[in-house]
Amino acid sequence: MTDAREVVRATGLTVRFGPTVVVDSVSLSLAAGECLAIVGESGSGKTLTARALLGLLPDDAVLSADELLIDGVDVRRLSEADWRRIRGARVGLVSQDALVSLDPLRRVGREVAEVLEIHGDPSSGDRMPRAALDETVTAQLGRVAVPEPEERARQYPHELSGGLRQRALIASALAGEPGVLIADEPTTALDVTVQAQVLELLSGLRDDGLGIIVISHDLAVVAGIADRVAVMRSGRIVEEGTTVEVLSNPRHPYTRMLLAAAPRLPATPFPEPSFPEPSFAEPVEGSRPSTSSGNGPSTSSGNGTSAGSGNGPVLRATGLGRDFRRPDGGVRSAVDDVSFDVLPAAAIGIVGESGSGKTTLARLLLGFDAPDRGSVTLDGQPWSGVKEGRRRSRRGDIQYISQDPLGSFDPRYTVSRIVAEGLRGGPRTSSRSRAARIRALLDSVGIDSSLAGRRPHELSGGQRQRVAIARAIASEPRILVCDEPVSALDVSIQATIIDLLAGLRRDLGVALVFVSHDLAVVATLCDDVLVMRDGRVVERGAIGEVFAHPQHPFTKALVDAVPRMP
Amino acid sequence: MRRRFAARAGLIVAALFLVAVTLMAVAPGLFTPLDPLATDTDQVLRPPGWGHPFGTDQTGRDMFARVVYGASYSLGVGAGATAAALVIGVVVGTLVGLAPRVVDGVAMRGVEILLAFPEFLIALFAIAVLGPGPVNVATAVGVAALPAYIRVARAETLVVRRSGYVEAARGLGVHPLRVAVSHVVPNTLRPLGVIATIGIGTTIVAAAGLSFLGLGPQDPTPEWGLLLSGGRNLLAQAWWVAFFPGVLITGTVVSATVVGRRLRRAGEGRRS
Amino acid sequence: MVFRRILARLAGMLVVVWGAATAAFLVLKLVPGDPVDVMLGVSAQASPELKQSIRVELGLDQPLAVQYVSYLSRLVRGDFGTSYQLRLPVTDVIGQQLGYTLQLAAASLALALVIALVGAVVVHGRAARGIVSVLELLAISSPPFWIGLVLLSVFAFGLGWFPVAGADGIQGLVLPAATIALPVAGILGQVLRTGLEDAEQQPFATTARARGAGPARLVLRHTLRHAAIPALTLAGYIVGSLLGGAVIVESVFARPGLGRVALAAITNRDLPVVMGIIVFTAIVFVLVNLVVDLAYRAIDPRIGAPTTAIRGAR
Amino acid sequence: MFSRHRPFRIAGSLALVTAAALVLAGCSTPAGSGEKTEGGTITFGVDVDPVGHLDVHSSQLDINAILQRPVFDSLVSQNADGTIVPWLATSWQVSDDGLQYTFDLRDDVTFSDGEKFDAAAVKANFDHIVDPATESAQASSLIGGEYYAGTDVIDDSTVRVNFSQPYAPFLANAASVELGFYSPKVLAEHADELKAGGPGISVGSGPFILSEYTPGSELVYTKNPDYNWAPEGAAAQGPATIDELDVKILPESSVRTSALTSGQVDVIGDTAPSSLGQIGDGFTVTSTESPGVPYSLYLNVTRPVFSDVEVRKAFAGGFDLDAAVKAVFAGSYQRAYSILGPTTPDSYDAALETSASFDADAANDALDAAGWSERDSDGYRTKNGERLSARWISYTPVNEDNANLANLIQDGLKKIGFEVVHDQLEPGAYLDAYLAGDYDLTDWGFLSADADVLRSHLGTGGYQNASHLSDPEIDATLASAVATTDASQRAELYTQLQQWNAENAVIVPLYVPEYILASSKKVGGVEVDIHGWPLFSGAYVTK
Repeated sequence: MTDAREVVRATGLTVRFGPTVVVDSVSLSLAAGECLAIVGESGSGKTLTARALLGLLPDDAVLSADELLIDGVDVRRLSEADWRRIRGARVGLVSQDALVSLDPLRRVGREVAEVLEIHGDPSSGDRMPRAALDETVTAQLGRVAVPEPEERARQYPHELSGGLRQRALIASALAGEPGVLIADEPTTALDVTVQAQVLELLSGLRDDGLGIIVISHDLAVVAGIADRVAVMRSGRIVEEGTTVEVLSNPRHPYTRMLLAAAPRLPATPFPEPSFPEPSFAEPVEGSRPSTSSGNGPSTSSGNGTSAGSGNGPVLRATGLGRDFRRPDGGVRSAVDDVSFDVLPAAAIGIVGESGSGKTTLARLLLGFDAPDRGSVTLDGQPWSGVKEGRRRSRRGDIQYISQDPLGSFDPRYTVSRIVAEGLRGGPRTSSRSRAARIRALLDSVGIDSSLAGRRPHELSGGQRQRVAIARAIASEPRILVCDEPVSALDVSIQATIIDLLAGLRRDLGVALVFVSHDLAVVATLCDDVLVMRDGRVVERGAIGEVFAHPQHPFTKALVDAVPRMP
Repeated sequence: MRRRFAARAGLIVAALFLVAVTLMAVAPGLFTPLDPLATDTDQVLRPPGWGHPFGTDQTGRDMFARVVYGASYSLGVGAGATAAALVIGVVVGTLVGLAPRVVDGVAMRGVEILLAFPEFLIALFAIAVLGPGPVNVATAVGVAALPAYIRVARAETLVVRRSGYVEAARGLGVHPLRVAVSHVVPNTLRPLGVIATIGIGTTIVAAAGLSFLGLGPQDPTPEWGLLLSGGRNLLAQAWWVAFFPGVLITGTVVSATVVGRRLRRAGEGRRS
Repeated sequence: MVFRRILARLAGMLVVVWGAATAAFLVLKLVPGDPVDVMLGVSAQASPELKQSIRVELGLDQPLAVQYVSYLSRLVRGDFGTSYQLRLPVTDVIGQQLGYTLQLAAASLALALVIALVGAVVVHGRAARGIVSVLELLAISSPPFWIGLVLLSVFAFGLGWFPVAGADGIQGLVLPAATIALPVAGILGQVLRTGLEDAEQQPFATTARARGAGPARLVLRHTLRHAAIPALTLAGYIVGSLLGGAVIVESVFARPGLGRVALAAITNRDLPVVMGIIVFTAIVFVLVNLVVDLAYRAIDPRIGAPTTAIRGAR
Repeated sequence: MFSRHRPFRIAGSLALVTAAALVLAGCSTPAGSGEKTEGGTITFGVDVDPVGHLDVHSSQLDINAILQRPVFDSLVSQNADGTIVPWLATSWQVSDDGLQYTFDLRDDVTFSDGEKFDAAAVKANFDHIVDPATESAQASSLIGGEYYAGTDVIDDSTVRVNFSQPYAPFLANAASVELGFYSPKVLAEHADELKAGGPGISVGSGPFILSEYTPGSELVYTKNPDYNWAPEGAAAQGPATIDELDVKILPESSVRTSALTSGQVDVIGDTAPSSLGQIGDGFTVTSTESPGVPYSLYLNVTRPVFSDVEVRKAFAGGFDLDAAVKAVFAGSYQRAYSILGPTTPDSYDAALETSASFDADAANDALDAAGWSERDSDGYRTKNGERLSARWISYTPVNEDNANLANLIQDGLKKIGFEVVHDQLEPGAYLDAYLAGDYDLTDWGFLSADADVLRSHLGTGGYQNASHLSDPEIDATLASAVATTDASQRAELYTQLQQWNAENAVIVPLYVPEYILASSKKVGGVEVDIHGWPLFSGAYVTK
């Protein structure tokens, strides 16, 4: 591959906004048939680097480079009109979410055809007649393995599934037959099983001679496809090398930190879980015999020393079901016949892809929504089906952490007021003891008390989630329901929040119900797992058992699709 | 940078203009010693100049004094009607937004019917019912503005009600009444306050429009719309009679809009 | 399913019209003063017998409920009653004047669209856009009657380019249409430009540019359609401005039309005409909403799609 | 009863000092620069659309009288100087007791739909006027109101109108368009559509035929080619010269003026005096003082404030009317001295022109003497703690000139400590207040070609007796005046009434409105009647 034609070459690539340098002397090179991954967290400058290669920097950005060649063309002094001849024809772009990256108001086929309308026939440069256009569009869609391409071309992006959409987006970028494809987080919006398929497609294209630059925040995702990896931080490339080198023998501390922080699904054999010996309780009625390890609802008990009262489950779900009316009038069961117990200080993960019903389940557990079938008990007392007025005093026992902490804060409130709202008894306690308690709470989640006067929009994402946690534990709950609490965060922040939650469980004996699409995150934190699909639990058991020996085909596919580091 | 400076200068000018007009409304004597009603048969239709910076009208009244004294009525109607519409709109809108779906549906159907009509036509129809007159003009423009406030208050209530923080408060076991008082109403009021700032301008224009059509206060009351109307037949001989009241109306509305938009941007910045 | 939705839609439209008709009826029954006195005029010397006979003839002696039922049943048959002042069926009154107002409204709308598009799409560069947005602000903030008077004194009295009044020909339409169009164009221009700028920030715009699309293609093939969606939500407001503006403009420019009829009916307490105009306005609103809905569907395929794929968790 | 209320606009006017433009009432406009041509079209801009009031027998609008004159003929015609000449009636006799008027009719007259004009047509029209279903106020009072006792057909060309009491104004009234004649066929077939009017409905025997009507916009008249029965002595005999008359509705006075100066229209009516400066020399302006009661303030003598004649006189003399009228009308209208206009036939008392004058000191003294000697904090006079204040009601819309005049009057009276609160009420509310007598003064003006108009203004229970005057002596004088056909005797009686009012200040006359007609030099031959209203039968377009 080293002797292949060089399609991108940049040295000393620098991007400034006024005096601020956001990309600092980046040098990279890409050969045809090679895949280079640029990895970094948000703000690392990776996306701007990619944009610079397309001449699509924001108006107020200033670009300088010692060398910048795209497909052999020096693009440093190109006019906008000249750039237009490069874009699409020599370099294509695939970005994150095809639902918004393809024009939602135009048919997929038109989007794929656009590059041909602009540049003409890739081989001759001639203007293409309509029939030839349609033919090429169909061929391009077929090339990225879109089934029934003619029909798909007539559909709108929202009418396609996420995977097909992303393929169509790739087809639209490739229709002009560019030598270079820049893929900016190409699989981030996708479910893990679909992600695997798209990565496979990209690998195939690379093998056919396309030069690909993949931008990602996720080392694991690029591990399977990239030949070389460049790690970016604060606008600089801190480490570059072959994928194997970088992942197995990281030299830069930042790379090491990234690797350490990334939650991983360990390779088989699964190591001992961090909490000893999950045990399943006796089955209760309404259980289904479809799962691998036992027939009943799983009851996991932690060994939390400070754990609260009794041996009975903190939370018990029995035969839960919730139906929604579809726009066409039909009925869809978002949650169907789900039963499980949560013992004190246990941590149970609920995994599934989008639309599997896991968030609806979380809302049912929290009593934000009422089940159509089945029931929830909290500490042995009925919880679902109870009037909100009678339930209110018990709400302190079960608390909620959402994916979007900012939305869960009143924008007018300060941090301390937000946390104060979570205190039991509200205004009755004396203000001095309240202030002390709030300080202690903030302290326990690692928020400096100097931030107590800030408002939510003045905090970083990680800080916000910490404040949300402080609020949730203010009432000393028995159980925390967390819905994708770390999905919106950078890997390094993710790790610290997961550590925080694990610490709370250990120190306070609070039980966790952890809803996530990310198997690796669940694996690091939980003892037991429920795998959901289409509203039903398809498999359950101890984490190690389920991930090491998945029984249900869906679980298998799910586990197989998780990108792994070598 | 230059653009930001221009925007900032615009904001300052607008704010100063509003302050000046408010002062005119409160203490017109500060601006002119002349009586807006005093006629002078020797000073008929004098063009702007020393002594009469905005000229005089057909009965020799000083146009500057009339415009200055007109601020109190025009601004009073604008602020009064907007405030009334805002208060009623918030109360009704919040209640409807928090009410069960059936009540909400019926109420919004009603509001929708009202919204079916252009604001200015509602004001006209209200005048048809109430009859012309200064107080009725204020009522009419207030009534005309009301549906929009109800709708926005309801929509904001629904947004806030479905927001993460109201759900979070619920999850914390906060009493619904407390949620309404400490979260829903304050967060609903903020955007409405901004809308109302701009709404004052709209109301002033609507009220002036009614006066212009002869449905509002009557001569000799100095009211901007009426002053403007008084000049419409004099355009060819005495442009100043219609021109200056128009400048004041436009200036006030532009200033209110500029300030209102700035407030909105500030609010948006805080929200996201 | 589709059939049911159409039925529900029609029912909703009828409810709005019925509500407006009922509100108009009730509210106008509250109007003080004897309509018969109003009908006969100020200096008429009509005998009480004559007044009573008119009252009977108009059904004004009937209980309110009876009047309401017969009012509704007449409405259903398309009979809006007879004007007190004009002595013509209200439908004729509206029908005769509708043409003028439609002509004015159409010209205003066309002019507003052109101005707004020029301001939003064609004008480029920061300084130019700054100036345009200031002009838009001025246009939005100026009372239409003042705009009318200023246009009139400059272009008709001053320069003599356009006739001062009347409903004759295109020339006579320019100033009145401009008066209504300017504020509408101001709002529309702002919304369009914001919509265009928002759409330009969207990922699909980046994608399109990455294909080599130039500014013209970007606007025409992509962003303009997106900007049209928020602009469409203004349709109700715009139609309102056109009708409300017609009242003032027809008065300032001495044009015949519905606005003049409405104003005269209000000052003269010509209740059947007032009610007729209210019901007519409601019908217009309902139709405009229907058209807007259809336009939404035409522009945005995502609306009304039977099943919507659910987006990823992130 | 003989009055016409002009609800919308009391005409502004002028007596232009420029000799070229000053045209005496009754003259036709001087010829333009070019020579007379046959055919062509004249456009005429007017202020109000008579929509809904097109029936000459029931309409009260001046504009309808102006616009229907080309279509409807009357029994007799009144010249601008007030004399009566034959028209559709060739001669007439009045019985000695004044109760019967017998007319001999022309036998060559046909309506434009081909119907013949005869005695039966006269009877059908007069019967229609008094039919309650017609809802006529104006025409039915012109025909004598309760004095009218029916019409008899003597033979085809002779008709007799009977009265229960002598009714002297009848002959003059018979000249009005309100007593004009519809084709009997129209009366029989379209009686309920007359108010809406239009081609085929507004059908008379006049020199023009209404051929198109677009409410709110325009009326088009085409020439009646068979017309051959113009009033005796009229300048234009036979069919009209022009083919078409186009009437444009242009409500704003500034708009009408500009339409004239820019050539959009040839003639405009009801021109605002304030716009005359704009019109300039290139146009012909005809200004005619209106006969009848000038624009006046009616003081309600039943109210405490105005029950004292001294207070009324102090009010009338307490403001500078000369200066006010001059300021408002730029010198173009004359202030009024009497409750009858100078051009009202056989009645005006010119002697009053020297009597009245503004005297603030006299007014102050009179008010002091009347007990209104204290002043309150606002500078107004008080008596027993009550402010000297009068409520003036006007009905909207108040035209701008009158509003300005009101301001000057209010401001002037304020200087002598007399508060005037001016309430401008919309018609319904005005009517309520008016009928309830809940006001101290109000302002009206009445056009009338006969002094009998005073009967409804000063007579007990008269409909326009806004002063609520009830004086048996006045009633008796009015009664003898309406029964007297002798011109000098009537003039004597009306002089008494005018002087009585000057001494008692019941009605305070303000100014004499004028009808101002302005026309381009491209047209000629437009004559005006006693009101100053245009007659187009002899009008022509110049080359």
